Amino acid sequence: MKLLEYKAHEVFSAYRLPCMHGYTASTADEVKDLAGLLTYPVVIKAQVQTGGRGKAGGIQFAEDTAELLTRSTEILNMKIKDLPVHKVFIGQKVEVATEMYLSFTLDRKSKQPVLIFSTEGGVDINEIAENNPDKLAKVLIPTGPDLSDFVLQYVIDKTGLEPALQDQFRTFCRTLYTIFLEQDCLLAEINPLIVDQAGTLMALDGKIDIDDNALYRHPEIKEFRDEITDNPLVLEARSFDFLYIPIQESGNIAVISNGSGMIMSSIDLISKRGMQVTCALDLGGGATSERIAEALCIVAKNPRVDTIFINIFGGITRCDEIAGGVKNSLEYISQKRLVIRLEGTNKEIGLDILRTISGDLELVDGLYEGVDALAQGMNI
Amino acid sequence: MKLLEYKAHEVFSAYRLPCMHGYTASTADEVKDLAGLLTYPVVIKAQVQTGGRGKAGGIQFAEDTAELLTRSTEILNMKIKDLPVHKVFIGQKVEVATEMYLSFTLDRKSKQPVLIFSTEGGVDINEIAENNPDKLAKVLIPTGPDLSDFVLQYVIDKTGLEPALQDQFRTFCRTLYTIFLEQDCLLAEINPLIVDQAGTLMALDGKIDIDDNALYRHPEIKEFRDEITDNPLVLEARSFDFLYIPIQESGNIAVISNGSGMIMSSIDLISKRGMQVTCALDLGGGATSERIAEALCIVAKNPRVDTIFINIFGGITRCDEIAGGVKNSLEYISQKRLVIRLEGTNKEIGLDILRTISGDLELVDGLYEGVDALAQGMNI
Amino acid sequence: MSFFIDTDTRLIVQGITGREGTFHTEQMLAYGTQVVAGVTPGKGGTEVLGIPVYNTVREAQERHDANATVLFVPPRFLYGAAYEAIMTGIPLIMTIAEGTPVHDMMRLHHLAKEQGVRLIGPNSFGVISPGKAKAGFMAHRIFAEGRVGVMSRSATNCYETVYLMKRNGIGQSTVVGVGGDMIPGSTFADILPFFEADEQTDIIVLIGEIGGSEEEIAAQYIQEHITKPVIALIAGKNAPKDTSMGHAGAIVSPNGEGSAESKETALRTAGVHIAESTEDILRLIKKLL
Amino acid sequence: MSFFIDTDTRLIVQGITGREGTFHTEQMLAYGTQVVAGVTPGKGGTEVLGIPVYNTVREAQERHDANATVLFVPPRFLYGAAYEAIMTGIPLIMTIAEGTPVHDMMRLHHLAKEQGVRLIGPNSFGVISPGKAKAGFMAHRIFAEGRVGVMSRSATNCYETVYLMKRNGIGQSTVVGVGGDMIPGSTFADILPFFEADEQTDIIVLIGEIGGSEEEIAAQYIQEHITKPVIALIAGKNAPKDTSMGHAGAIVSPNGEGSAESKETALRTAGVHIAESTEDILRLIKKLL
Repeated sequence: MKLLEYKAHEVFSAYRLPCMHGYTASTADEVKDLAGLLTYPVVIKAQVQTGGRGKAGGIQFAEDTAELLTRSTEILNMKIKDLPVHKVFIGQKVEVATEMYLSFTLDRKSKQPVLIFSTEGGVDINEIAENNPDKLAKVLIPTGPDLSDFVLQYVIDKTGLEPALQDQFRTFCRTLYTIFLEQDCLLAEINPLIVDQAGTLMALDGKIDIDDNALYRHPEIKEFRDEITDNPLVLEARSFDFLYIPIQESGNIAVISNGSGMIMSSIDLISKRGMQVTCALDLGGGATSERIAEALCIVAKNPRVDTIFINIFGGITRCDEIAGGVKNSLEYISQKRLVIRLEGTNKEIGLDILRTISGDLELVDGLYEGVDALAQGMNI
Repeated sequence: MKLLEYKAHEVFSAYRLPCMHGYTASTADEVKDLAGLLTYPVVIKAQVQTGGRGKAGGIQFAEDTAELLTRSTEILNMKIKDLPVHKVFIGQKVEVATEMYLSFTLDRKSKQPVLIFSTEGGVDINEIAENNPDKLAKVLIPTGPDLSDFVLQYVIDKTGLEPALQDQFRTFCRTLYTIFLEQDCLLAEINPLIVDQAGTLMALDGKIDIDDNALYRHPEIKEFRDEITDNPLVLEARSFDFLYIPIQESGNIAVISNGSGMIMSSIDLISKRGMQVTCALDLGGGATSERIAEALCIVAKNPRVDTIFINIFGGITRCDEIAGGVKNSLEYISQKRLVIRLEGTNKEIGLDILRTISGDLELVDGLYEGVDALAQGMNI
Repeated sequence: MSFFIDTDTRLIVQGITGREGTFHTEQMLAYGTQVVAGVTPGKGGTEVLGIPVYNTVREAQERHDANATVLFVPPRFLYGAAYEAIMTGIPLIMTIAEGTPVHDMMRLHHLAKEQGVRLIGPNSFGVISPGKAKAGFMAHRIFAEGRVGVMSRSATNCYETVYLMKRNGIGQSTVVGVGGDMIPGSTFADILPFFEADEQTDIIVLIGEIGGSEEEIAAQYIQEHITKPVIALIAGKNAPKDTSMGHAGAIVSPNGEGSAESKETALRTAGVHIAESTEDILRLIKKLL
Repeated sequence: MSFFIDTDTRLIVQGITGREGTFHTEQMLAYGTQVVAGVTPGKGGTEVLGIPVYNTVREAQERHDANATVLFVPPRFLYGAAYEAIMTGIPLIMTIAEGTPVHDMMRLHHLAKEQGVRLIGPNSFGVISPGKAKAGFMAHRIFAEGRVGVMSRSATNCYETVYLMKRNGIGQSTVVGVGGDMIPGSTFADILPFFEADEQTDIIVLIGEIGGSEEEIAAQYIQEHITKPVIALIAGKNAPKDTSMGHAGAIVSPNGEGSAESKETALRTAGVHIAESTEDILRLIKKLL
């Protein structure tokens, strides 16, 4: 779960990590209410789950209340990379002396946390790695609760961080590492990490990505989960414990399956035949006919979907429950073409149920055959 | 460093582990001063660094002050296994319902701490292991600061510890394990661990052995180190950073060498030839002539020593410094026979110095030859 | 003798008293697996399906000379249960749960290495040596005994593959569910040497997917150490970037790390036969047999 | 190619700016060892004997492609320095200090196993492959190049032995100071496979002593895996019980655990030639050559 910037600042604050303080607002009226609390000049930042905000005009400054209102309204009416801006974060503008980069992330190769620091910042870390490798240090961290002195000393020596900043930097790193561990982060990034005119380090922007599987340990964060999701079908699916995955905006096929691997395989085969999947839904294991009917209704609500491919290899999931789900949802999905492949537990019972249904169900035997049928139906 | 019992109880108290509370006294007068502080009946326990105190009469009870004085004086005048009793520990007598055993020690094989618990106690743990293996659980502990639930649950299930005691037992174990780790213990043993009439667990006796190499981390304990050493030569050697090791009471040879292995090899060879070493002194590496002279004087003070065998294989230790040390201490050790073997750094310079000395030095070339010379001198 | 589980495997089921634990214990017993004990803290002294239940893994292990354990415990209890099994020194530990926090797995992965025990999963169907024994929740009737070794991050892709094989008269030596999480207890490269040494295995099938770099690491190991033919399928070629495809581990990072192309290229360079689909795996096996 | 250190060893000296560190660096250089860098926190950027000093092991390792480190640091700093070396992944770490707390070594021993690096010592003279390179404080002139491998808990007994050998025209392949502490980084059994595989080693000499059970564990390993002849000396047969003989590890417990008899019996059963003294080691070598 990727936190919005303002939420990341809240986490930083809770750990007393120097960062931007400010207020959020979702409407022009809310901005008005804040006016009295602010010290000008201020910065207004769009709260969206994507990078490149600055270039898109999502970060602006204001010298007074009038300008604040104009700029905020402007931003709140924006879309950035197709994402509507629901919220702005407003705080005092900071005079930046230097921009740096700091992050902790998980290295999947070594299965250890990795610290990345650069005395260059404000741009994408891959750009820094390419253009200024000398100013960047990347170091694996021994698993354990503490960040050893020698790890930080190496980073300091490698990047040549100026002596006056080193003590602050050490504390900063230790705090961010504690956040990384305690909050179950996949990523805890500060970019830019700035030095202000007074020589103080501060997080001017923050990205925190928290492991979805660990959200049960962070209920105070979990409740903000839906805030960052704009797709109503994703939310609806989540409420039934399904995973709805948007694939290609331009596609017309929905894939429903009972496992991540099978979904990927289905998409791969369909794409290989020149067709396009627009969304997929993972039922997980052991879904009942009632829940399967809900799943069908959810994908059917996507106006781009004209074809639904149900591909089931049932183990815990029973084919008769799948068939029952199709039957129960028929009136809601009747406008869609249905290609169904059932394999595994209670396959024959499931097929028998489906055969009793009047309508144009296409029953196929095998994944490959299913994709073939899809292609034939589209004259591909 | 093996703490005396009363000191172990002090450590337990500091960690709020239920244990015997009491007072120590070194003289009859000190016992008299305590009389008013006590609740009778009391137990009086000899504070000596050896087991089998009880059988030797080193633990006695008193119903009133008169009896306390008689018994205490008796114990303070005792020797237990040749060790004089310098101190008694006096505390309220506890009515014991059950005696059990608990210890944490270091398993050298697996390099892990090991927990040993038995619902039988009060006797030697090896006896329990032999006679009542069903009542004993021994379990290696994963290295780390915490004692996992499953480790304790296993111990409880294995020994069948009664349910009413289990919660107390868990806390007790966790506290003792913390002591084991934080105090750098080689052994932290409670025997007996008792259940009193009220059903409360309590340490009635305690043995704590602290790693000598870690004493720098425990200055408050280190200062009691000399208290437990009765041999004045050990203390004198220690003040010069030498290790003086008493070997056989009945021997007449002292071995001086510059390393543990060489000392053991020398004793082995000498013993094999039917002679007896009474003490050994390890110079360590790089001793100067002044310090070597001190070492010679120390062993010469042992009245049983009539022969000193100096066996040096010099690396960091220089043979000329050894020779200088012999020369400087000659007047103090003139009553003793001296067999000297020098090898290694500056061997020839050392031998030249020794050859200038008037007196009956026997210079030999090699360890084996040295032992030969010792034997010949004793007509063996 | 199969290398992970076999007829002489003496299996503990941790979480045996739970709904899933009981159900799959019954299935494993039906398949002939020697389930010797169950463990559920607080339920020691009871029985499930005639199998004695203990409070601790150590007691179960000591009393029944157990040499493997499978964990049917919810993800939030996985860390504790696996930690206990690792520290008790059970040589083979198979974890099933989907949804284990990645920081927990990070610690367990290193701990298992330190203690020299084999940890499989989580988010895995388990391990099966068809015709001999199984530990996990796989539908065993779709497997068949034979000479092809299979390891897979995905359960469904694996099922599809082995069932296709079975219907074509081709069986498996051992099938290992590596699991779909970001950090598996054992990686493809960890398991490859066992297939290489296994006398029953003639061909190795690796079913990978996007995300991480285990397939690239496996490719290097294959190049240097594996003499048997290897077939690989990488699922997720057409998955969008920066989007989890259901498996926590199946995600291509925004900068393209973990892409199917990178994996296929590495494997191809190592001499691995790349399959385009599960059907294609079957075709390649037939060609190589 | 010697297995631990050799002419291609690129050595870091941790604690190079200390008195002992500097002195022995000079000695190691004189012997031909490639000392490529020193490490002393806070002294980064300086030089010792023309060798650059860094604040961290990682920087030293990265800049000089180092593959081994020897630690001349006082016992109370050993844990931190060895932890850094282990976590930086230096494959060979030799520790010298006498007097390291045993709880520190307990943690380091397991950590090194977890990280897959080799830790030698502490309370050790180091490692020498005569004629090639040395890392440690041994007086190298008493060693000679040859075909006998030696490992020893005691420095002095080892010196006595190799010098006797040298004067009799017999040299050593590699000599390893296992160290005299209760918990060594590497045990006899850990090192045996290297001697077995080493083409330069014809005979293995094991110099043990009372205390612990590493000799018994080695005996079992020898019985199962070692084909080369092994000679063993156990020092301390006549040491009193429950008394440390100087080495922290050389202590027979009150119940007799760690006795020389137990060790000699185990070794003899494993087919090891038992020497009564250092002279006797020489006699046995001559017989076996």
